[in-house]
Amino acid sequence: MSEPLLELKDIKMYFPIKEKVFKKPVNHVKAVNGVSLTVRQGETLGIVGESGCGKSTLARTIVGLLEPSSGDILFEGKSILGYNKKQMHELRRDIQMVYQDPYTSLNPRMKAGEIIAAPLKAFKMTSNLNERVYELLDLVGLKREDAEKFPHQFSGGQRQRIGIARALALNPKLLILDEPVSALDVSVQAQVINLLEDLQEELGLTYVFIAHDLSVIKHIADKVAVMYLGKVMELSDSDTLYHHSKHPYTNALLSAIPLPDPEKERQRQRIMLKGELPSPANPPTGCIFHTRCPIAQESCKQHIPVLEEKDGSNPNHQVACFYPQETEAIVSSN
Amino acid sequence: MLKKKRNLVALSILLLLTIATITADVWLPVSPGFIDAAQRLLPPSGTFWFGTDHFGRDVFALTVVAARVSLTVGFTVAVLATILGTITGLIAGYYKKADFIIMRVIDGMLAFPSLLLALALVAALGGSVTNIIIALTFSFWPVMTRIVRSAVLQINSVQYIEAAKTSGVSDPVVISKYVLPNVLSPIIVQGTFIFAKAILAEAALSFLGVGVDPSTPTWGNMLQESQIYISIAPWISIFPGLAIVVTVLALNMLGDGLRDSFDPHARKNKKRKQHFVKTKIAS
Amino acid sequence: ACGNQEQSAGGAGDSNEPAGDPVEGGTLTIAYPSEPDTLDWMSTGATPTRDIAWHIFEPLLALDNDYQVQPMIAEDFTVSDDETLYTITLRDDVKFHDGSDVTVDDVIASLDRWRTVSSVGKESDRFIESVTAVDDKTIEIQLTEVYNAFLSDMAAPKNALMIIPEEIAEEAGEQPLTPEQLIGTGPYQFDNWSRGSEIVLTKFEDYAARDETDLGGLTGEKVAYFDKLDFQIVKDPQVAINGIKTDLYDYALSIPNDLYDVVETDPSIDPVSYINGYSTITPDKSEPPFDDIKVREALNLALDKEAIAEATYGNSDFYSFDGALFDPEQTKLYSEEGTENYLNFDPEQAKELLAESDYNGESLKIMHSNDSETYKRISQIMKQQLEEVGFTIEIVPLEWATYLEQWSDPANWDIVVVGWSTRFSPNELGMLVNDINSSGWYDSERWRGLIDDWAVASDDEARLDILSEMNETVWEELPFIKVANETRLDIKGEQVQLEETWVGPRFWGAWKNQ
Amino acid sequence: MLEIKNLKTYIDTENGTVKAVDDVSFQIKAGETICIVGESGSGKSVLAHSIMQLNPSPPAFHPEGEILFEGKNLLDVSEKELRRVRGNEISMIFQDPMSSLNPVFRVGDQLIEAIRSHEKVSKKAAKKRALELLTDVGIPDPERRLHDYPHQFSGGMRQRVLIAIALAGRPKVLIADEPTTALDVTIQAQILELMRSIQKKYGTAIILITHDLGVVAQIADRVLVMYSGRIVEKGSVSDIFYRSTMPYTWSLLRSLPRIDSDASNRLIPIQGQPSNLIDRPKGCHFQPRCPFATKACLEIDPSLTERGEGHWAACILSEEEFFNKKQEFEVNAQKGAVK
Amino acid sequence: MLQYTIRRLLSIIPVMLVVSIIVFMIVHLTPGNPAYLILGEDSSAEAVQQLEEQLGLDQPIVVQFFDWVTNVFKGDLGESVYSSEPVLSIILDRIGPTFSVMLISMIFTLVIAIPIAIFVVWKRQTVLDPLFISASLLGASIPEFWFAMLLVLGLGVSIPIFPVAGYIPIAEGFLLWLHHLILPAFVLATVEIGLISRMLRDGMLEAVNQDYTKTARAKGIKESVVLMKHVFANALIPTTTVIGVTIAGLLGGTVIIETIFTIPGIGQLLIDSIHRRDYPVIQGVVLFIAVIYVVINLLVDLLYGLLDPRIRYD
Ligand SMILES: Nc1ncnc2c1ncn2[C@@H]1O[C@H](COP(=O)(O)OP(=O)(O)OP(=O)(O)O)[C@@H](O)[C@H]1O
Ligand SMILES: Nc1ncnc2c1ncn2[C@@H]1O[C@H](COP(=O)(O)OP(=O)(O)OP(=O)(O)O)[C@@H](O)[C@H]1O
Ligand SMILES: [Mg+2]
Ligand SMILES: [Mg+2]
Repeated sequence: MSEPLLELKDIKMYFPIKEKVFKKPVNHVKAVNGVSLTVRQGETLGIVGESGCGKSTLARTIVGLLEPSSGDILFEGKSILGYNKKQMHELRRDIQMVYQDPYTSLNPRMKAGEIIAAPLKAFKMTSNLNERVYELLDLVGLKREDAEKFPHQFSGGQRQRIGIARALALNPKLLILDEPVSALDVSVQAQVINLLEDLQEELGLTYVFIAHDLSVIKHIADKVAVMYLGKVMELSDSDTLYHHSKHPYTNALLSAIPLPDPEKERQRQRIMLKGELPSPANPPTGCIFHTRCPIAQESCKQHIPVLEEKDGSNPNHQVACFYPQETEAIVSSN
Repeated sequence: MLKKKRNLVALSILLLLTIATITADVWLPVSPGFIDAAQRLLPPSGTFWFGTDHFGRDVFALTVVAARVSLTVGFTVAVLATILGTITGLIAGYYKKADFIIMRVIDGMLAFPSLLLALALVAALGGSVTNIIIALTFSFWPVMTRIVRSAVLQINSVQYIEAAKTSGVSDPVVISKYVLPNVLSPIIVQGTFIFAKAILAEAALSFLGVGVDPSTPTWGNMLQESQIYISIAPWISIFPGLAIVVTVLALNMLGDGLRDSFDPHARKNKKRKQHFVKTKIAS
Repeated sequence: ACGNQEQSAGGAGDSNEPAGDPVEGGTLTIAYPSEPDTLDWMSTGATPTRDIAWHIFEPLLALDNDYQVQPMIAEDFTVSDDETLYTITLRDDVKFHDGSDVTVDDVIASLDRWRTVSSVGKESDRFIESVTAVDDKTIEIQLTEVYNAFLSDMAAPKNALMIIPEEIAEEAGEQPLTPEQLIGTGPYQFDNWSRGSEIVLTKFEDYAARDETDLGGLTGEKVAYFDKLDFQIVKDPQVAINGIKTDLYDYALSIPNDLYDVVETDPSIDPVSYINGYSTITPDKSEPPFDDIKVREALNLALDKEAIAEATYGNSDFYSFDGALFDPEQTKLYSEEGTENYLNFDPEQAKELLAESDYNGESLKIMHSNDSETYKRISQIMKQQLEEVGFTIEIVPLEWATYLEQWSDPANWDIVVVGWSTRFSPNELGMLVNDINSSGWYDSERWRGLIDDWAVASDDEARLDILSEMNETVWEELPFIKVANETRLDIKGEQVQLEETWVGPRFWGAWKNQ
Repeated sequence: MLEIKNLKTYIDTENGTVKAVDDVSFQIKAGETICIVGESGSGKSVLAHSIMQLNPSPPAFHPEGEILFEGKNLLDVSEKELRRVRGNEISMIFQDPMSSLNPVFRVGDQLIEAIRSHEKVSKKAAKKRALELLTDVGIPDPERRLHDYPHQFSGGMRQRVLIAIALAGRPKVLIADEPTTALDVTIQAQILELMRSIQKKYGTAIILITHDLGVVAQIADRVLVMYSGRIVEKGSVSDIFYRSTMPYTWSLLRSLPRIDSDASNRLIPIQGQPSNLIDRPKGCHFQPRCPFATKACLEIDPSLTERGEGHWAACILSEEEFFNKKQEFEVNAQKGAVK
Repeated sequence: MLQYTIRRLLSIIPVMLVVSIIVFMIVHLTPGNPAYLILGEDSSAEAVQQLEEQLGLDQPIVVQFFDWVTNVFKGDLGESVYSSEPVLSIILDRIGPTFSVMLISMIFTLVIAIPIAIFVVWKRQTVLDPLFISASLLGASIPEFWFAMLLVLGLGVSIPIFPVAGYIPIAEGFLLWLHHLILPAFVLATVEIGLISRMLRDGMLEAVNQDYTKTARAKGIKESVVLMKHVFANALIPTTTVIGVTIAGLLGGTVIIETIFTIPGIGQLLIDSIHRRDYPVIQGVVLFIAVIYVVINLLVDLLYGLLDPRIRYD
């Protein structure tokens, strides 16, 4: 097993709820509330979870756009939080991010070539700049002429490729992908996923891949973390998770995935979650999921379950639940 | 197409005016300031297209020459206020820490009647074009700051700015290459607006007796001096008045055009953008 | 109209004889173009102060319609044979607006204040030895030497010797009177002053009029027909005209002459005109180039006063060319002699003179206060004319407050354009009288000698000689250059009946027909 | 109940006329659910808007076609009549729940407005009905929620409010344009469940537009596949999923990552660029991207032909040819390995 | 909300301080001196000096500034150099007319601008729209004193419907008051009508394409109601901002109108005091304007909360 590249240690990210400068925060949005994860060299960590559960926040924390309220981030064994401006700048070579929205993440007034060249210029790697840009375009399957086009002249999938080329420009070790395909139409989505897989193979990249779509995650991730309200509920390698998920939330998620197959789909049993997603400003006491959990007990309201392995057989499968239970695998092994 | 034609018309008007006023000394038959009491208050005629004023000066020549100061004031004020306002606005919008201080100063400036400044400067240093420009710049600058700042705040959290930051692009570059080009549209619109307002403000200052030295013709002081003749010799005020109106209209048209032409794909982009952004409008 | 000079606005005077029987009551609303700083007629010579204040205050002596000194608060006055002792008796029944009677103490206190705060009073002060109350109706003023201008000084309508209660005179000292201190003896009393908006005077019911009929000018019988005089501050002449047309105002002052045609053709408006002094061009004589009389001569020769006047005043009914120091109407002060240089206009000679001088085309500053359209215009035309003979000119229009400050330093200017309102004695000739520091730095033995002569001149004839000499001095030494006599244009609604006098806006004896 | 005949919706733009909907026909019966799928920009939303006459016009116009609702052509009826139909007979849920509620008005007021725009009822009665509707769509504590503003609602709740608004007039047809795209799967499931129960209760016909083939599989009776402003295939849900005879539909299905199969196969995207609705390719519009394209495809613009009971496809290939090509392609794909 | 308001009000202090320093500097560094002005051209140097002492102008400027600031904190703005009236009462006397003109002109502006904007948005695809834009620009590009003159000549003199000048306090009769304010208010309004109707139009055009507007239409509501209710309500935020800035701007910017219509307002007061170098009054007026400005902006911000429930301050 390869070395851990990125380690998150009990990351918390609280946003004070305040409107104006003078105000003392009354409360906090606990967007990320104690997340510990490890990503190894060359693997893909998938993160899934409900909208607003803190996935993007976590990603932004990793790339240094946000300073976590507490916790530590180790990259190649070194804590990066105390980094000064210069060290941070150096770190950016190694950690890059690809954004969800292929349109808004590209400056509409810069040509594709300029966009891709920007990080190179920022690191003064300007020798052979053009060559490098062409090489990158080539790598993501775009043509040289494309360097002269503006973002709006590309299709969604192509734009996302530009974003990926930009992220790859500095030869990063780690790529954070925040819902890189959610905005794309299924056929385009397929293009991008293929590209990412090829690149990982060729360049040995490490991915943190955030998505709503569990099918996509299943397809691309080696390891999956399921988040709910700022916490990781279940963490496991991908196969195990899709076949032997234990957390009631994961179970509900999996059961809610509509399958593109009318016959199977119409026979399925779903776990319907009751209630609404609680506010991250006032998360429920005890197990944060108890308000919607179909199997919640009285004790779940008082005690907070920790993320730990429940099944001796698989040390890579951790669950934060007092009553883990495996549901019928939705993925028939055929 | 129609729009393009409009821009062309606006541009030609302004160019024509600029060229006419710059070269006025060459082609005007008489020196525009030439006082000839015998020709006082003549109505428009073949010789004097716009009539003559109380000094017997040719109103046409004066109107043309007056464009010099008026356009200079308008242009300089617009450029200065735009540059200063853009710089302060960018800084305030981009750096949260600087925001409070800059905005309090700007609020103070905004709350400060520009008239007082103009009066003070003119009182202290005389009604020179420079002083008028300084006073007007001070009064238009904070407005520009506010506008730029609000545009920057809106764009700050847009992903391509974050993307640039995470790519290691330095702040000055982010500000100049990512933020600025994307807030240019309100800047251009406001800039042309300032140009127009400055021309009017110069006129207003002249009206209050603190404008440019009366021996230098400007549209403003022409209007001011002519106001008592409004009922007996309306032409003295109508023509500079019209000149202001036409210039301002042309400028605004040009400003709109400039904004559109700056981003030739504005319409298309906008649609696409909306399409993708929609799902992200959170509460 | 009474004694209007011939040049006065053609025909305007004829229509302005009061018509019909006086009507009592009502309010007269006056559009006044600028707000006075104070209504203390003694401490300032400013026209706005004067125009309003003389309805409230009265001087001991005053000028009548023929510019003759007549008693006002005084019952009568006599001058001793050696011409140094002045005895003045007071009228019995004169009351202040606060109800108290006017006593000798009030008069002496007012005189004392006048001697310290009034520019004219200060001039007289040099000659006053003592002021004593002989009895409660009589005072005696002993002069140190013969000073023949003393009576006209006391009667001067500028920085006037107005009579105020003793306490107020002492309390105010050198400071201008505050609104509460505006207690006079005039036919109207101060009621209220909304700054920036209006000054309201009301009829003083206990007013003790003199017995004789109205003598014109500022003395004689005064009758207040109106209950109220409302001086509204209306800065814009166009507004004033519109206001008269629509009956918003009854009377408006200082209408631009160019609008005379508008006024004349409108039956609802009557023009009123009277002399208003003249504008002057004053070089700074303490420094080059104008310390050189040749350059000053060149200046005078370069100026085409007729062209200046035409472009400045427009309608030729409103100006007249006259180089004298006083107005032709002021018969006892008027002499044409010695003004031959006045209309000399010879650019060629000016050029020659300039060439002979040390002036080398350096830029000269014409300074003027920007609140006057007249100065503005004169400066501009002057610039054109001067540049034609080889001067280089820069015009510096300044706001009044700044102007006042700049004015006292010769470094700030080379020429100022400034107007002189009608003066009533050589002692009032502003910058020619006071110390050389405030005269455009006119330092002339000859002129000072003439002022001294004036003080002791024994009779009218001698005075006229001195005046001719003064004219000559002024036109030879060129301390300043007069442009032309100005006539001021006021307008009134047709229903307003008043008598035109040289004084200008004087609203006792005026009434409004229904 | 609703029949669309040869509908064309064109939109004038500076760059030319966008043929957003180009000769589309279909019909829907009471109680039926039709899903419309197709790539982004293929005209699905414009079609939906056309039915409601909500496309801004100009620039949109209908050079041809009929929208027959209960015998009346909605393209011809008066503005007033149209308003009666809107919301009352046919109602619509828009693509985005987050922005489809007016942020400055209370949820209750927006709902009551919808009720009162069709029924002359008192405010009180309307409020009562609003409460019922909110209860119907499963919003807890509706009494209190009436007074909230949209931003105080979660995405799922907003979507349900929109459904409540759409149901206020007890419409006969409900058009839902990607109602769940912005929601995560658990909430999506709740919403679909709700729509189904309403359909059962009122016999509403539902037109659902979605990208998510899983949703289609779950809910649709019949499916319309759109490409480049046209319907390229329509049929029952199993026709489309199992017996598709249109290369576009087939490619679309193939490009999905399947959660229900374990093979981490490489995904198979559709090659080429999405079609341009202004300047469309010659012949079959899909031809430049079609793996089975032949010379003939360049010439012929195929129209819908019947492939089975209610199953229509627009392709020159016959069912058999298509099947062969498919086989051949898969074999090639396997052979040619990864490229 | 209350807390927020208090906090915002407290933020007046830094703004005030900035304004105070600027105004004090400007006022005292400007040449000219009230003592000189009061005593006139012929005054003696001693008298001037004495008066300066009396007015405290002989002190170093820093001392003067601190004296003044201390007094301001005590609520004392000083007295006019000329009339010795307390500055505050002078300002309060003058604020009535200015507020009246502002109020009426704001009413004009809104009453005219809003229907115009709605109408233009309604007819957005027709020539009316570009026509309107040109007209609104025209309104904003006419020099106001010129326009005022023309209006007065037309509607005051030729067809005497309105008084040509003057101000009557509302206490002397509402109709009289109103009658005198119509022309000046209208002149002020023309400029603002152009600006505000255009802002509103832009905001509405933005809102008109939003999904919630479609939702409203899909309910079967009349287009006019859709525009006037749903679209309009959503265009109010930027418009309110502009109105706020405009009102604040009007305070210092009515001078010309006040001059032409002889309205004894704050603008006149300011310009007169500047000409007279009445330092305490100038400082007082500027400070007063600044306070009003901050308060108006606060009100605008609070109004945001009402106009858009998503904006909350607590
Ligand atoms: N800058 C911020 N200030 C305050 N709250 C924030 C901020 N950024 C995020 N949040 C809140 O933190 C929570 C988590 O947000 P985040 O964007 O990480 O969610 P997410 O899991 O990425 O959701 P989605 O799937 O919708 O992208 C949300 O409640 C969000 O409102
Ligand atoms: N008002 C308009 N002006 C110009 N073009 C338009 C307009 N509205 C839609 N279009 C174009 O019409 C085409 C169809 O758009 P439509 O919104 O129906 O796509 P869609 O199938 O709903 O896509 P998505 O799945 O992304 O929602 C697109 O190319 C779009 O750009
Ligand atoms: Mg996210
Ligand atoms: Mg759509």
